[in-house]
Amino acid sequence: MINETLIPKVGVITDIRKDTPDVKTFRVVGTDGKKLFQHMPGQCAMVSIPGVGECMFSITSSPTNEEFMEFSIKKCGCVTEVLHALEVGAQVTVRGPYGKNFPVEEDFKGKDLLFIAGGIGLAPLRSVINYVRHYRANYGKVVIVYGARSKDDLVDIDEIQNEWVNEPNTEVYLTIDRPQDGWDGHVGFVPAYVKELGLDPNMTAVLCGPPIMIKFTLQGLLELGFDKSRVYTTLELRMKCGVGKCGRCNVGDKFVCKDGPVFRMTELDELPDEY
Amino acid sequence: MKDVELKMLERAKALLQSGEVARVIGWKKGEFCYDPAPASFESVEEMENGFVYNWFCGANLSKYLIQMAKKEGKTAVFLKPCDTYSFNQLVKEHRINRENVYVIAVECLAKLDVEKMKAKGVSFITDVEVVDKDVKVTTAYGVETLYKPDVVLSKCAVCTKTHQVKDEEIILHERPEREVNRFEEVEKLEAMTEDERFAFWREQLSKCIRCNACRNVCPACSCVKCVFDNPASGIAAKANDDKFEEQLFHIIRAFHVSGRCTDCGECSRVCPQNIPLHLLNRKFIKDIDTLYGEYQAGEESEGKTPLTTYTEGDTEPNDVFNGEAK
Amino acid sequence: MQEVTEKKEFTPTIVAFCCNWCSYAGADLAGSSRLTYPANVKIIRVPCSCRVNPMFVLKAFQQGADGVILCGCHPGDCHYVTGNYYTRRRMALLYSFLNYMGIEKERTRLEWVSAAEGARFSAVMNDFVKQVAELGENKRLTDLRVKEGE
Amino acid sequence: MLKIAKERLNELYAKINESMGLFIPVKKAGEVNYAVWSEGKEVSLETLKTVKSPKNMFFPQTENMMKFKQEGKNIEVVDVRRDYVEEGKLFVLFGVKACDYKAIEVLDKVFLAEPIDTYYQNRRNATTIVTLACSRPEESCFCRVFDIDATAPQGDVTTWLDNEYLYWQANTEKGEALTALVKDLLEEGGEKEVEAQKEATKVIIDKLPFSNLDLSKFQPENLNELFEAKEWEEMSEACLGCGTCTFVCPTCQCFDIRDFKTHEGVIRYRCWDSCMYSDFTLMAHGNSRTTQMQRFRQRFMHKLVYYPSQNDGLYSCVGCGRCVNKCPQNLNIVKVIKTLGGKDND
Repeated sequence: MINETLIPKVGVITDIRKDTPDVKTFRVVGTDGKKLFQHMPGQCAMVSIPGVGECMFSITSSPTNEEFMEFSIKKCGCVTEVLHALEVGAQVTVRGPYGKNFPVEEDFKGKDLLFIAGGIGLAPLRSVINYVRHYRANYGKVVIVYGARSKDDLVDIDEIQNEWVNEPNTEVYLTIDRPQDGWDGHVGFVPAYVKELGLDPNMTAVLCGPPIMIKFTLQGLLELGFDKSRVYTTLELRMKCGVGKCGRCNVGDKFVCKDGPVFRMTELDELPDEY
Repeated sequence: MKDVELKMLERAKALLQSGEVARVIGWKKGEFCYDPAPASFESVEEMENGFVYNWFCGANLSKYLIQMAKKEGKTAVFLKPCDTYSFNQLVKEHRINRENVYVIAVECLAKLDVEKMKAKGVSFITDVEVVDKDVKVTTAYGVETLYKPDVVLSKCAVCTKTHQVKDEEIILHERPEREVNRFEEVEKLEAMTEDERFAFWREQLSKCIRCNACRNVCPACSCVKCVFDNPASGIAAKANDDKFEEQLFHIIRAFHVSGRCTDCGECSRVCPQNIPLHLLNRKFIKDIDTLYGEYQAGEESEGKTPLTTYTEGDTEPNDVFNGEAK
Repeated sequence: MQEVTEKKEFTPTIVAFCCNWCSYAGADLAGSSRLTYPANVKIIRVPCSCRVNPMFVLKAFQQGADGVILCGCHPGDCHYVTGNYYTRRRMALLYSFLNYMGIEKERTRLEWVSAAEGARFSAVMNDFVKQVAELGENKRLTDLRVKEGE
Repeated sequence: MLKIAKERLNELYAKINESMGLFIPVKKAGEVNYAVWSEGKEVSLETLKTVKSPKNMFFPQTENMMKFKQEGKNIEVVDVRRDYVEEGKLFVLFGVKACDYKAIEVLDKVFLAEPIDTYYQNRRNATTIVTLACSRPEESCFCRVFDIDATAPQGDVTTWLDNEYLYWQANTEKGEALTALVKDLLEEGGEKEVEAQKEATKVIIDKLPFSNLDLSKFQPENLNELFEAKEWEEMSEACLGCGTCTFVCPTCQCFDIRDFKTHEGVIRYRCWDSCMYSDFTLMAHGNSRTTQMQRFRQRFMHKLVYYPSQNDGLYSCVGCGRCVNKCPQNLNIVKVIKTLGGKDND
């Protein structure tokens, strides 16, 4: 009998990193110690704890990492609550990869790239940023704008401050919503910061974060002269099957699990406003 | 029936025109003569274009008031005798603000069940006319006459209800007085052996497709979040994966509405598999009547229900089987 | 003959919901007085018999109980003054209703057991277990999935 | 053309049942649904519409997908799928009407698209479908709108029923194999009777009130215009948010995946779900459809616009009319088509 995508593989959690008060990054490998499956930046996987439930998460680690996969997960529902209570060595089930990836090998190639993330929105972007770093010569200038509620809510701050900022031809801008002791960086919301920075509108932009942030940041980008056809974002809806059959994440003629989660802004314009 | 409809239309239009009410809840014409749908009307034009009151207006409109009566302005509603009990019960449970509603009590000489008519073999119905106890059905295959008591909704078959609340009434034909025992079917089941009863319910409930129509239509099921939709309850489910879940759903639902169920019969009317769900609720009603004194939910819009009160000399649960509830 | 032996071997699973203030103390007293009751009675302590939602009773059956018994303070003695009066009405209706659905009436019971009635607790449990054992396994109100693989 | 006398149908069922599982409309507690045939069951081929559609046979309302055994921290995934063809366990689905047969085609496009749903495929491959032509369509039928010929359904075998005979015509290899199995019970003849029945039924279909619904407006290019239509509010006003329409619908295919804890481990099963339910799109941090209007709109937009634009214009409605008959408050797809469909609907 042919393989059934709905039947998951067993994964072992080999490392848990506490990024922020409510975000943990889980490192997962197969029971044989090897990476469970290959993926591309932006793709997702279904992680489940049998008896609790199954949820779609974006794969945070870069495909170029041959050893393991990582998921940065925010505690906000039934499944994530139980996930956060797990310890290293615990087993979960994983199936995937699902969805369309960022066009890193097509549209992104040779371009200057702008990554804008808010809060946990960094999770899907980390995968693509690290992919770009790995094949650095294929891409132009990289600008990263990342904001969170406070400095404690910045996910992966170590990697950003120790590695990303040192990359050649790369600019990193961090911001937090409100002033805070021990923070001497920029303070303010991402959309305003983006406008302040006066970014080059010829860059290809990737946006990820809460819907309200995406809405206003996009407005800002358009004001700066960005073209919608070169702005990408990711959508998130309730999913169960991951392969466009259960009907849950259907918006217009698209299924977010299958046709997304990565969408070009011009594609979103054609969809009914229901996401 | 046409005369009643015209009178209703006239009154509703007057109320809308005078600005006394902002909207009227009634029934709207469907595709056939037998499928009117509940609807709200906000203007005279809307009323003239679509309003209908006929032999098939069985739907209980009281539950819609939970949402509608929250809107700006007063809402007028047409309530049949059985619907007024649900209305009172909802007022009692603070789901509806009585002051926001203008109740027009309308006559009802029983409503017809098109599924029962179709089960008698008529199909491709183009017209239905009722004269006394004859239901004359015109179909593309010919004309047939059915006996009305055979094809009324099950809730109407044993109805002796009268309007419990009204701001005005539209009653052009008096309903003849009659003696019926609404517990007859329950008694039949009680007279069976345990095995027979189990087999009866097993067969009926095995048809359940868990569409939740009975729950969603039920005026007593007015919880904002139902226990069956709440993952934390441990019994949330979308389908009956096991026969146990069929039983569980209906037992819990019947229990949750016990003492509050007005026997409006909507559950049985809407069931796509025609499970006689009213027989579940009626058992509770009958037991309450026998054990704690006659009680009809919805007769009043305040006071306690049998399950929120007690007396010191209540029957012991173990004694219920010794014939006291039967 | 063989049938009879099989029946005798059946030990029913009994769930007993016991009110914290009377019946649970009664069970304690039974224990400390060395009065025995069968080990297959699983006691679930509840703050008041009134805490027992009808759903608990059904859940117990779902999870494999063959009989469910509810024990509370004697009417008039409720720690919360009136809780058990409500219990009495609720369970009277529930038990009657379950029987109406064809569930054997011997599978459900309600008893009032005070903290001083250790002997009575033991007697009640022994009697109920015997009653359910005679009836056999609960097949009418149980979830087959739960028992899968057993 | 072959035929078998009506009173010998039980012999036919018994013969099929000797070597294959037989699913057929059976009356139970007053309602007719597809069920496993066995001697003594009350078969009702005459019933125009079973309450549930035969989709239940390929896509059951609940279906166990896998089991998990847990020991300490270890999880073992147990595949519980069955390849019926390999096991030699075959089925016959008997008496499928033209609309329901078309609905299976609609489901195929979902479940047999890559990645193939093997649960569905295993059942589908193991089943021979015997269709039955309609001879007494009723007012809620509108299959002709979707170019379905109720008088000559496709399928592995097509049958026609009149007062005396069941007429039999094999269309495919599977159908031929089934015919070979029961050939001793069949006799030659019936062409004339079948032709006469087809003609007579077509006359009725012409007269059906919904036979000429205009779907011209439901085109992918009108997606956003239809989505924004102000009429949705009014059309959905009486909607109870129950799942009746979705569960009786032969093409609705949304499902939920859930876990159930047993004494031994966990069963993961899937079950039908309904986009009409308030928690269908509920996530931990929000719900993309918060009103019943949005959920109502989703169901009909999916059937009439979204699905066709994904599947070369094939509508995800087959005009069976079950929702017309079963909606507790008499809302249905016909009202939507009439309101939004096109100018020829008046």
